[in-house]
Amino acid sequence: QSAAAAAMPAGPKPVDMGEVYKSVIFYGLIFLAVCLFISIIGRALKVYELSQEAQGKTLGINWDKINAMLFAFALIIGLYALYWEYTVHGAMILPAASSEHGKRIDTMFNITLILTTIVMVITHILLFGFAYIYKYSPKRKAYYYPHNNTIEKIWTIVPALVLTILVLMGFLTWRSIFYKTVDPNNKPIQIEVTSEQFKWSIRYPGADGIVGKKNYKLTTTSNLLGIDFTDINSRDDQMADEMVIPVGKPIKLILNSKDVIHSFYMPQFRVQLNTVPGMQTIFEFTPTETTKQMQEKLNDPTFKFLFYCAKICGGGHYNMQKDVRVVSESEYKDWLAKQKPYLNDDLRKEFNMPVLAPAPSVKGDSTKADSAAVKNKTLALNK
Amino acid sequence: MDHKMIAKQFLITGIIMAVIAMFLSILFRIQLAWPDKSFPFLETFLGKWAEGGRIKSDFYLALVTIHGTIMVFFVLTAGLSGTFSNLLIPLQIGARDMASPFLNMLSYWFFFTACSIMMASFFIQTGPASAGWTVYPPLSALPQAIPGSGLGMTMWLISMVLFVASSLMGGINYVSTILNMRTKGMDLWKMPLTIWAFFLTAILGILSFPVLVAGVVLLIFDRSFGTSFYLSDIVMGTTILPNEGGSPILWQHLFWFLGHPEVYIVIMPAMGIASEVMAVNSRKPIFGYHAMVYSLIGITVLSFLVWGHHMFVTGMNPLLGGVFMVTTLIIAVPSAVKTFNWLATLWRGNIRFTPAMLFAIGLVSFFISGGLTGIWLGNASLDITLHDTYFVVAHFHLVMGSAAIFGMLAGVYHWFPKMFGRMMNPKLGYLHFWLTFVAAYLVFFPLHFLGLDGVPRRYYAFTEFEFMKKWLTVNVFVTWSAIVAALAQVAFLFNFFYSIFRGKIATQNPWEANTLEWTAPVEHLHGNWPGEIPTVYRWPYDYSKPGDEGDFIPQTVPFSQTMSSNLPHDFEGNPEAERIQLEWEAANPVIVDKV
Amino acid sequence: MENKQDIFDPRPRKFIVWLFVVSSTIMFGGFTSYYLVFVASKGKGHGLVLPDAFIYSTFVIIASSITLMIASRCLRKSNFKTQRVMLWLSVILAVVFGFIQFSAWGNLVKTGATLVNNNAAISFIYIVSGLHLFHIIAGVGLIFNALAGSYKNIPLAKKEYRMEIASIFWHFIDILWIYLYVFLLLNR
Amino acid sequence: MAEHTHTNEEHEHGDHAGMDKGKILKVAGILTIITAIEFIIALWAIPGGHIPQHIGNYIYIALTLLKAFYIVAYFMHLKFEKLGLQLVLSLSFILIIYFIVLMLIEGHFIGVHMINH
Ligand code: HEA
Ligand code: HEA
Ligand code: CUA
Ligand SMILES: [Cu+2]
Repeated sequence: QSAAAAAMPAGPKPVDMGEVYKSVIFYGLIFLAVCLFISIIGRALKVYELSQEAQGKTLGINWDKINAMLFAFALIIGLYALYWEYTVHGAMILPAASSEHGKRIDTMFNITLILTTIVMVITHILLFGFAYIYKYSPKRKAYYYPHNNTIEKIWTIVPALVLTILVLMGFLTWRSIFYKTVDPNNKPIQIEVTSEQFKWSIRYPGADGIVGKKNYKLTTTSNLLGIDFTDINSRDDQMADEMVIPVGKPIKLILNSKDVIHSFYMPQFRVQLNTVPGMQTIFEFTPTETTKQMQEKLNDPTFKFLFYCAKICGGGHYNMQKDVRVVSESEYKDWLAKQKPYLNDDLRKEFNMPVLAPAPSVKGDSTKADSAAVKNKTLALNK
Repeated sequence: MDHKMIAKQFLITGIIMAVIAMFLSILFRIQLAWPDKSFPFLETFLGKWAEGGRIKSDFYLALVTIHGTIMVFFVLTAGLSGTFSNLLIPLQIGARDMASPFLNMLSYWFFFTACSIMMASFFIQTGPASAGWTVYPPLSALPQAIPGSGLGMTMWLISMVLFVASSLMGGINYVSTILNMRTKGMDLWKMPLTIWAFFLTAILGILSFPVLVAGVVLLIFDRSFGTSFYLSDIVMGTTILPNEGGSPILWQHLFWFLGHPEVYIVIMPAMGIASEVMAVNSRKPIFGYHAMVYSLIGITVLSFLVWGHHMFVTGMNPLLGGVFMVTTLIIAVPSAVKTFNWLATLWRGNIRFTPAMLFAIGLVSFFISGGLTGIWLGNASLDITLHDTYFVVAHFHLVMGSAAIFGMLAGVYHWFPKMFGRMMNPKLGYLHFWLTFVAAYLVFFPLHFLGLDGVPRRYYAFTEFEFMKKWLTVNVFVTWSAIVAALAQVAFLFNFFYSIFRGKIATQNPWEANTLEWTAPVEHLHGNWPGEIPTVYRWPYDYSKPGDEGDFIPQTVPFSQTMSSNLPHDFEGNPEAERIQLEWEAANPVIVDKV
Repeated sequence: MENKQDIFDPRPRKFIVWLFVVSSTIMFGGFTSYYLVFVASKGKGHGLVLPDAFIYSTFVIIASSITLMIASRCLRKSNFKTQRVMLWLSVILAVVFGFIQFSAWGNLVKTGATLVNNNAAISFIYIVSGLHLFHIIAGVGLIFNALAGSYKNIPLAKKEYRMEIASIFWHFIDILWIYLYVFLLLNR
Repeated sequence: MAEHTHTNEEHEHGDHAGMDKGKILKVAGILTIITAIEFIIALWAIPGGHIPQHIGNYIYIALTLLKAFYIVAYFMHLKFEKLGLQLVLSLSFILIIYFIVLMLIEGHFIGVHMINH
């Protein structure tokens, strides 16, 4: 904190010296004092200028010069502050990406950072430099120079070329993220994440590797996600408290929301996609580092991956998080085996299924009965 | 009520709204800096919304929402466009008043009503709208989702419809006036850049605001009548809502189809003002006048093609994401042209640092910094991590909360003598500029790094996440800087209101500028000019023309009176005039020693 | 570009009406683009046979446009009597149009296609026809303005100006309705 | 001294070379030919399987656009208007097409990702 305050040129240090300082009156008085101070300075300047005038020197204080100096000063301090920000605050940002596509994004990030920093520095040197050099002087006349088409063309084309690079690279990166060809030998693991105010539910697909259908009309207190158990793929689905994923395997996130729009945000993996009611949104990524590896790399035993909500969704928006653990393939298998299935005895009853029947039942007449039940249910819910 | 009066009304209402919105930002900044302390004065101000001196989390969002709404719409759209278009369009093109003074007055009163309704929503039971200034449904559509989506949201929507009506009436009036009521000689290529900017801004408004109305009407029906335009498959807790078939993404399309042009609606007048102020105070013609106009036109057209860059990760088709990324990044080209032309205008100028000039230079600086972060966001793959983080907050505060505001302040300092017949105190102006300039950078620059660390925006407190705790000290620093910035505005407010009554009496052309408004008398007349409206002979940027002994030649001076400074280029397409000029030059060879 | 702004010049204000027409068009453009996306996402539109009343109302509004055109023509020939009759006739036709729209909504409701509907395309019909009706109200206002101009003793130029803005706006809402109707027919 | 102001008025397009009879016939001829090709495609090429349905559709759309261009340009006199107006109108036309295409793509995409149709 002191570093932050010390290196910044202006801005009072935060102080906490008890109740007095919190009172409105205290700050009001300080403010009045400052105003008084400023008005005294103002008076003094006025008196000074008047006295100068009285002595016949028509020019009082040369404000043009002062402002020009301030610009020069601002340039130097500003460039230093930029450097300071990049090194100090820049060191506090997210660690390098822990996913395959994230590495590409990071490359893009670095290129953009370098290009924009160059532009930023050059233009500011010119802007403040010109302001300093060409300050007003009664002896000089400005240079009448209304246009020059060659220069104009240069500074249209050069940025256009730079942007072409950015556009092309950005486009390729974007395409590689959202247009993935499925590798039949390395099928992604499906994980469904459902958001609601203000929590997340995670559903693993179970043995069949497919998360089953949902229908919001089936939502009840015992079936909070509205899973449609008439869909055979749903019956072995498992619930989980945290997201555990194996390293190096592609993960396909299937996102959905129950109430309002939320955003599934997992920045260490450079993943973000909104969860939209009534719609499925899909993001695929491959983690490249386990939590343990990250802890060692960052030398921080408390490090953990997280996902949380990034779209305004109500009063609890600021606290909608879940842990993510990236583990080895074998740990993942062990963990998965321990997760409970969604389908429990209550739900079986609700869906008119035999209690404790062997999970993947055969398609056949039972489905018919089930769908009839669903229909009844829907009607009941629709009132 | 003539246009000058309406301009003043817009300005003063805008300033009041700006002060309110600034105050709201300080309130929520306090919450962000000291999330676990209680401040009794908050309870004094906010009553039940801050029981025990701590702002409630729902109400935090209300503060942010109203702060954003007021700043974008009421301060920068109405306050900036409304003030300066009204003041300058008739004066700078040489018209007696707007095309329809009545519509103009109506426009102000609609705006006033919109402001009143927005402010009134603070005093209702469920509080003001709190779904963010973009009011995405379903959050904004369902009163169950957040208290602010009750009556408060209805008032927000009504206020918005009135506001749009006001902007449309204004914009339509501006366009018609500019196209039909220019004085003799004022062809399009002799208009000052301010007028070009207001003109294109108004067109932008006419073409994009109606779409917002369409969107808002559908949202009102979803909220109040139970239709399903934006709603589908919603379960609140365990209550199943009957709506089916709509899509919330469609609201986002309709909203951003306005919302993106809107951000250029707020920056373009500021750019126009900055161009004019920079030319006057550098005592130099604006560099590349035509290029400046074409880049404005380019921005106008492009701004309709990029709305999807706010939706890269909302579940929009990734194909469109690619398209929008390309169009978004192209906008940097006309912006680059503008930036470099401003720099070239300063080059070898003879710069007078009036407060207006300082703010114009500040605008360029902020526009570059903020625009460059726009390039990051425009890159769809980077936006995956940056979307809805503080990086976005930093971006738009630099480019809108600072650059556009600075344009507005530059305009106020520059045209204050025209509005009130008195001068503002320049020294307080310097103080105001330097404090605001430094403090605004200190407020908004560090926020980029919060965003790069994955800190989302619209978070009530950063206490629930371990990794965010390291930013707490930065937040304290930012809040203090914001308080300094806000206090710096006191210098402005004092200066403004004091100078209205007690400032130094202004001369007719205090900045020695060329444009037409400075040929009108200082005291306001109905109809602007006592006799005939002056005729215009030249472009507005003949500053420091070689061969002329002064350093400015107003637009109303005919070429026949400035033979020594005329350039061959001035006579293109007028052989008769060229012949006379050549004859004169042959007769006076000494004076004709031009660069 | 004359400096004769001190005498009455209708051009800038007529231009204002045109710009209103543009912005109104854009608003309906916004609505119809919502509809297009919605239909593309469902693969189906409102799926209704639109009530016949809409056909009648289309004829009524075309008729009112014609009466208004005649009114303009009469004004140019300084035949104020017929102009007034025609203007009143237009107002009556406008009211009839309104009634038919209401009855069309009644018919829709009877067939079960109510405003509150899980097919937003059906709700859409009410929204656009309703907002169009708002425009009709504004248009009637302008016609009354022209009527007042016709009765009042004001310069001919002003009478013509009032008549002209009423016509511009009225023909616009006429065309707008035809556009909406055809749009709804085509995008079932 | 004579007051010489210079105004950069656009050089007026002399006389608006309108449409003479020959030109009308020529344009009408072109339109007829295009229509004939369209008929051939619709009645013979597609049903006969000489070109696949979707390619046929695209050709059809392209030809219709061409036809629209001729009508707007010659019969509605756009060809003889000021360059500015031509640009503005063509630009708006292109933009509208851009929107419709984008919106249809997006609509279809949303449809595919809706959970309950
Ligand atoms: C005045 C307002 C204003 C202006 C002018 C801009 C300008 C730009 N904006 Fe910004 N923007 C906002 C206001 C504005 N924006 C607001 C309010 C939001 C958030 C809304 C919300 O969600 O609440 C937003 C959000 C926003 C997003 C969405 C972020 C997200 O939510 O994820 C994006 C993404 O593309 C973006 C991009 C851009 C770009 C590319 C520009 C460009 O126009 C910038 C161009 C300028 C330059 C590039 C600098 C000058 C150029 C040079 C010096 C030349 C050399 C440069 C290069 C070669 C690179 N903006
Ligand atoms: C013009 C626009 C504008 C301006 C000036 C500001 C000014 C400020 N803003 Fe604001 N802000 C927005 C537009 C703006 N903001 C928007 C659109 C949002 C998004 C809302 C949402 O999420 O829905 C937002 C959100 C937002 C957030 C994010 C909240 C969150 O996501 O949780 C924060 C946090 O710090 C913040 C802080 C500030 C501060 C400290 C100031 C200032 O106090 C800084 C200090 C003051 C100045 C630098 C000068 C101000 C001068 C004037 C206002 C001039 C008045 C003069 C005349 C009228 C002539 N703002
Ligand atoms: Cu959930 Cu924000
Ligand atoms: Cu944008």
